[in-house]
Amino acid sequence: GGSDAKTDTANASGLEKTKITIGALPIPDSAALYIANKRGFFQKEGLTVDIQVVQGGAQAQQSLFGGSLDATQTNYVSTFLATAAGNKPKIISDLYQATPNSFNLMVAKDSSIKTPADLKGKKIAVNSLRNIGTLSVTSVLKTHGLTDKDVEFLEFPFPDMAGKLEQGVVDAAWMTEPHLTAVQKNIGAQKLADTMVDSTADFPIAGVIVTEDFAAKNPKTVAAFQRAVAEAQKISAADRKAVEEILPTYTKGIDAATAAVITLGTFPTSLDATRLQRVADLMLEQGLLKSKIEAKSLLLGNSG
Amino acid sequence: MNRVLRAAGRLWAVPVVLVVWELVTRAAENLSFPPPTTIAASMYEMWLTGPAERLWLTDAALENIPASIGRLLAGWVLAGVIGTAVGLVLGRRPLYFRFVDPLVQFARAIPPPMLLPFFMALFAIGPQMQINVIVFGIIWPVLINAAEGARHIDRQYVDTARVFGLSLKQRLFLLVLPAAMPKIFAGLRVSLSLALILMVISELVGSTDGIGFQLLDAQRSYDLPGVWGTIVVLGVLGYVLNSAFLAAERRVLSWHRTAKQTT
Amino acid sequence: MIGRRLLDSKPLCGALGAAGLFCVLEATGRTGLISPIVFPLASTVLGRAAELATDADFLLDVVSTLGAWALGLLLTVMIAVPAGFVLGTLPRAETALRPVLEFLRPIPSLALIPLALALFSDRFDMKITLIVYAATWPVLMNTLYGLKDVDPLAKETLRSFGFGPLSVLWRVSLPSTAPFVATGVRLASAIALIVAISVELLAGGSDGIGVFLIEVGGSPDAMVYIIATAIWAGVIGLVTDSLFVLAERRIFRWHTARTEVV
Amino acid sequence: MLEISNLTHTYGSGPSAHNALGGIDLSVAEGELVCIVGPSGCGKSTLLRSIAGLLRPTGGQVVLNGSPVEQTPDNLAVVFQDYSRSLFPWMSVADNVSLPLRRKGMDKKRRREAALEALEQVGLEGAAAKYPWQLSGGMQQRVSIARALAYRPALLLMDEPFGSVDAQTREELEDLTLQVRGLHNMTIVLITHDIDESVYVGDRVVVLSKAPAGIVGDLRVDLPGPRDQITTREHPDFVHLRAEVGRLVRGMRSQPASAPQ
Amino acid sequence: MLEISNLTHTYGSGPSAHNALGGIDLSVAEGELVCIVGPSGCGKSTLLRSIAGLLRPTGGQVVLNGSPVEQTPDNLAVVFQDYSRSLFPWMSVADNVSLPLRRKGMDKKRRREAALEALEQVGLEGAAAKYPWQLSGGMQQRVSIARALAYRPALLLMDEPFGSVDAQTREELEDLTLQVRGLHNMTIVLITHDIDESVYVGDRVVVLSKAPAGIVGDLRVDLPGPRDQITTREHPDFVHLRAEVGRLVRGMRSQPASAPQ
Ligand SMILES: Nc1ncnc2c1ncn2[C@@H]1O[C@H](COP(=O)(O)OP(=O)(O)OP(=O)(O)O)[C@@H](O)[C@H]1O
Ligand SMILES: Nc1ncnc2c1ncn2[C@@H]1O[C@H](COP(=O)(O)OP(=O)(O)OP(=O)(O)O)[C@@H](O)[C@H]1O
Ligand SMILES: O=C([O-])O
Ligand SMILES: [Mg+2]
Ligand SMILES: [Mg+2]
Repeated sequence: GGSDAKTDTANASGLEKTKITIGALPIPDSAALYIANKRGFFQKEGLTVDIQVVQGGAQAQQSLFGGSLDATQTNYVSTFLATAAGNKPKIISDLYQATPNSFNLMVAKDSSIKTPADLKGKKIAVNSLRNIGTLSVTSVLKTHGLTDKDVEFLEFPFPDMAGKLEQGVVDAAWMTEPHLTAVQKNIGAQKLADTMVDSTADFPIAGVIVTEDFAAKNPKTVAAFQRAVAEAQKISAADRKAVEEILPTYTKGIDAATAAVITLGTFPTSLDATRLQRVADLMLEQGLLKSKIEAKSLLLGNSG
Repeated sequence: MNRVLRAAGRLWAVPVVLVVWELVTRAAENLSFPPPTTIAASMYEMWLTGPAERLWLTDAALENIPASIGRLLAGWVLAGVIGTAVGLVLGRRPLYFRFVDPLVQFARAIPPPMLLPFFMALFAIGPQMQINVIVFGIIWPVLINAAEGARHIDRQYVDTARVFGLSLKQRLFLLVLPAAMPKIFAGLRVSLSLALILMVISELVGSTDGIGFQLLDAQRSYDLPGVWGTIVVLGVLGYVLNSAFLAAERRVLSWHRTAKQTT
Repeated sequence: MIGRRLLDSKPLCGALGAAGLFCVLEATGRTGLISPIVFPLASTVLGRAAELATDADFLLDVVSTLGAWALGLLLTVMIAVPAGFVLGTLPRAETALRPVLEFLRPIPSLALIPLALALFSDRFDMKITLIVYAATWPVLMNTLYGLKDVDPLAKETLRSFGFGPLSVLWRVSLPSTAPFVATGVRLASAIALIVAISVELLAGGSDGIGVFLIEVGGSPDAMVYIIATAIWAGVIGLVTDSLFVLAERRIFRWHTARTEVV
Repeated sequence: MLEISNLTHTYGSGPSAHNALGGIDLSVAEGELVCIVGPSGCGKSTLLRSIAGLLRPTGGQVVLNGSPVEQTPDNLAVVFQDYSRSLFPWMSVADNVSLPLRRKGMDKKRRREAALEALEQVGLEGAAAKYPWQLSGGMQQRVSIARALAYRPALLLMDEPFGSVDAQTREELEDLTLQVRGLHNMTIVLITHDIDESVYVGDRVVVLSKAPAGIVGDLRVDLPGPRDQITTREHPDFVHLRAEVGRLVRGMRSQPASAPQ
Repeated sequence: MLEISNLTHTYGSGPSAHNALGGIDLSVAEGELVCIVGPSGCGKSTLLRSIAGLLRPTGGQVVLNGSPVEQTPDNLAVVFQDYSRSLFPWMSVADNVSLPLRRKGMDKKRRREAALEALEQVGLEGAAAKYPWQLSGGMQQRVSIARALAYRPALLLMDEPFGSVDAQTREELEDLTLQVRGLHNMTIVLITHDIDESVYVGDRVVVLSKAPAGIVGDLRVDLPGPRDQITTREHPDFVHLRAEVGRLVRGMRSQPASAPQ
């Protein structure tokens, strides 16, 4: 369970709540959370953080609103979608940001598709419909004179995509690490396009959210949490080795050798409303949002 | 007229549940639990705002609902036929049973979502794969019940058939099948509902149409009334299918019902 | 003669059947009928499954899932069997509740997970609730059909001695329905395992087979892990089912002795 | 004790309806043993099931000790024609016999004693621990007789209770029934196909006609008691009555049912 | 035709084992009608089930027409003691009777005719369209007799086939059996508790002792044919034989089983 009534009140450091349950995905994005936990940054702030593995941002948000999580890692597209649906999340820490070649569109070894313009009428695998994948691929399509109506998006888990490319079930697949490296090695798949360029260059990917209610009731706890994560983000940003070390401890899929070769995103050390606003604006432009959302309203100190 | 009234009388619990649900959800104001009226509005929006000449059905309705029902029925019929046939053979033939039963018990404990990759490998994607997933996921209740039913036929019946030298085929159709029928029907009924579940599961990966796909789409868009609306459609579909099933069962098992009647 | 006796051994026959299936799958992979990229080789999967058996994390996950499975199944029996008897013996209750039940029954437990996530603040409670929800139906259905199968003369015998409806229920309907219920519980057992794993997979958490699956989900060879885990799920199902059958044989000797194929 | 008036029963409805009982009037005094004979399929079991309250007749009424039978009356035992289906396969023979004794508030030990005694009386002392399906047909029938006798009901209904046993066992069971009846003042209605038996055990023999069943004969058996398998059966009244019953049963098989009493 | 040698059967094992057949030697010639009598529970049905190949005896063997019975032999019919459970409740009475005739390669129409004829012979012309559970006990028993007779088997095994019908129907069924046997040259083994019946219908009467069953008497019945319910039963040989069989059955109930022939 998330909240523990007994520890909610009075304690040495004056925190409203010292035990936090947070959801995290076993992917590079959440490295800082594990680093903070392992190196005692949370403990230093008087926090005990229980990291629960979650399967995806959407489910994690449901658990957050349902109360079984106090905070969770999530991607920003999901966060804005949830906000549009009437939920009130607050983003408290930024975790991950795209770099060149961290999210690529791949095609099979001997594919006849040479440029994104060839994708007209083709099938493209993404890990989740109506999310970062479709958003970034659509931007790429746009720069090549196509729209999302010209292709068909199919939802597959990342690990299945190699097989789908091999079988010809899909013509292209939008993938991230460590699958990008693996698919090139295993089936000789080719990069068709980097999807994090132009309007999606340095795109914000994931952060930590809590509910508005939680943030209002536990300001000191949130601040303590933010400090600990910021410290860990600094380490992640500066020291790739630190990330390579932590990855195998919380993902069964990425061993030390893989961690050493994959392309990682960057780990921003501050939350910036302007950067986040790019996500919301792109979503609005592509019709994922019906009306404009101010990213600032999702940060602390602003009420939506 | 009388029958209509009686049917209406039997459905009294439905409005009661609906009203309570409406009141509770309105009071709770939880976004994840929209009131039934909101769900109904969303369902109307999703499926019934099409052109009049198509009976107001939307593209979404015409694309998703018939496709799903087709796959569901195909899967259920196949599972019913195969499950009954294999179950009866396993029930009457201890040797085959010994070979296959462990595999059956093994296979039915595997969560179908985990087997999606296997079926996708065999059948790529599309209706064929989906139907296979449905069959694999729902065949077990029919198979196990048919096997149990066939195994536990009153020995006096079996002896009678042996004594009069009934052929294998005759024993199968005139003895084993009717005697196991009550259990087979129990299994078919469970399977029918499971078929809906498997239909949804099979449409969650690599799919472009179907009620399950629409559910996924609503989830991905954070459209909770839409999620609920799809679930309601599943419930209604299940109810209709089950009523049809019961009507068929009453015909087929009429001897059983009357023979086992007490006064 | 010896061959015959060997074929009487259930474990041996089962092993032969499994070995046969293994060979077929391995051959389809080796001959390229199904590319190992699309679906891993049977031997690769089996190797991984063997590794998992010595993986302490995985074993803890298995124990956690089994705990939820057992509790869920127990609650299911405690709820579904009495409910089946109430519905089966009180036709009025049955007709009143049937529309609601028949409406609820086909709603996929998996589709309810997102809603359950928003409702429960405790994952374990949610897991148990969804297990009970999904596993109830086969037990309930089999109980209802079993009640219809009770020999009316057996009931009349007790009634003639002046026993009331409750006694008839307890002393005739219950024992003669029990084999039907047992079949229902065997069906429910596999469903409970499936739901437990699926809920863990969709809802996450700190342990459980499904959480293990999330953890390996980031791996490029996640499919090998998933199939290997599926094998363990199957083995668990096989073992628990054998235990149920063993228990059934002991408890329902009166049933099998009169009917079973010899 | 038992008053049956104008009892009719029709199975089913529409063109396939079958009129089994065509207006039966019968009264049985307390402590009496009435035998019912009649052609196969005439409606004897139907009549018995109506008395037991197991069947709601479509017309007429059954009054027991002054109150109409709506439900199964208290203190009743039935030996069913289809005895094998009336034994519970999941219970041992002893448990089957002692089961109804729970109604009498007996404790476990006394129930068991009573069951073993009854089993001994029907010649099944060795079968107590067995299950019904491990017994021969005749043995099963005797178990169901033992169950009824051990219960010591005020009213005992028996539907061809001695049909599956050999001649000597049959005689012993007839005598056992008479003896238990005498000791515990039971009222007994016994259906039988054996005309000799009906005269030997009955105080009265009621003859039913072909379907729809009506009463075509109601003969009082005034044989000197206590009855004895050798002397009673040699008694001139016995020989006369048995011929009379035989004539009535035979006559009724070919003649349409009219009910002169 | 039928040779049974040193047949033994033990149910179960260990301390609860029951030795039902204690070494039976019996041969039945083609066309013969052998009646088997013996105390209830002695092992008659067990013997019959061994002949029918429904039970694998624990010792000895049954040879039919020169080949040992391993499975159910061809061209066999059985009237089971528990007749009600040998009729299929999901089939009408006519379908139950015509069911085995499929084996004879008859077409549907002829099967139906044969079934209706057999039903008429047992006095059930009106019951063809009914279901077994709509019939009285005696009617069900007659359906199972009709089924066996319609089949015209080479070997007919009957286990107390006339136990649930009234005296006159019983006599008619006895005569029907004799008549069908004569027309179609069947070999019949018939188990009965009615000693008169065994002498009346049998060419031979075999008396079994108490468990474990052994043969304590094998009497040839040399009564002048054709038999007739009145004259045959008055024949001095009949009276004598019946007393003899009675003595053997009674004797064997108190005496331990030894098998002097
Ligand atoms: N399935 C069984 N398991 C154990 N014992 C059995 C079984 N079937 C029969 N027996 C025993 O075998 C003995 C002979 O039974 P069988 O049915 O052959 O008797 P029977 O001569 O036909 O008697 P009846 O005239 O009462 O029908 C009986 O003592 C019975 O208890
Ligand atoms: N459930 C039923 N449905 C329809 N008809 C029935 C039903 N039960 C009995 N009958 C009919 O009612 C008539 C009387 O049946 P019942 O069992 O009372 O006869 P019975 O006198 O006991 O005959 P028997 O001596 O053969 O046992 C029969 O003709 C039978 O076909
Ligand atoms: O064993 C049977 O096939 O009936
Ligand atoms: Mg009767
Ligand atoms: Mg017998």
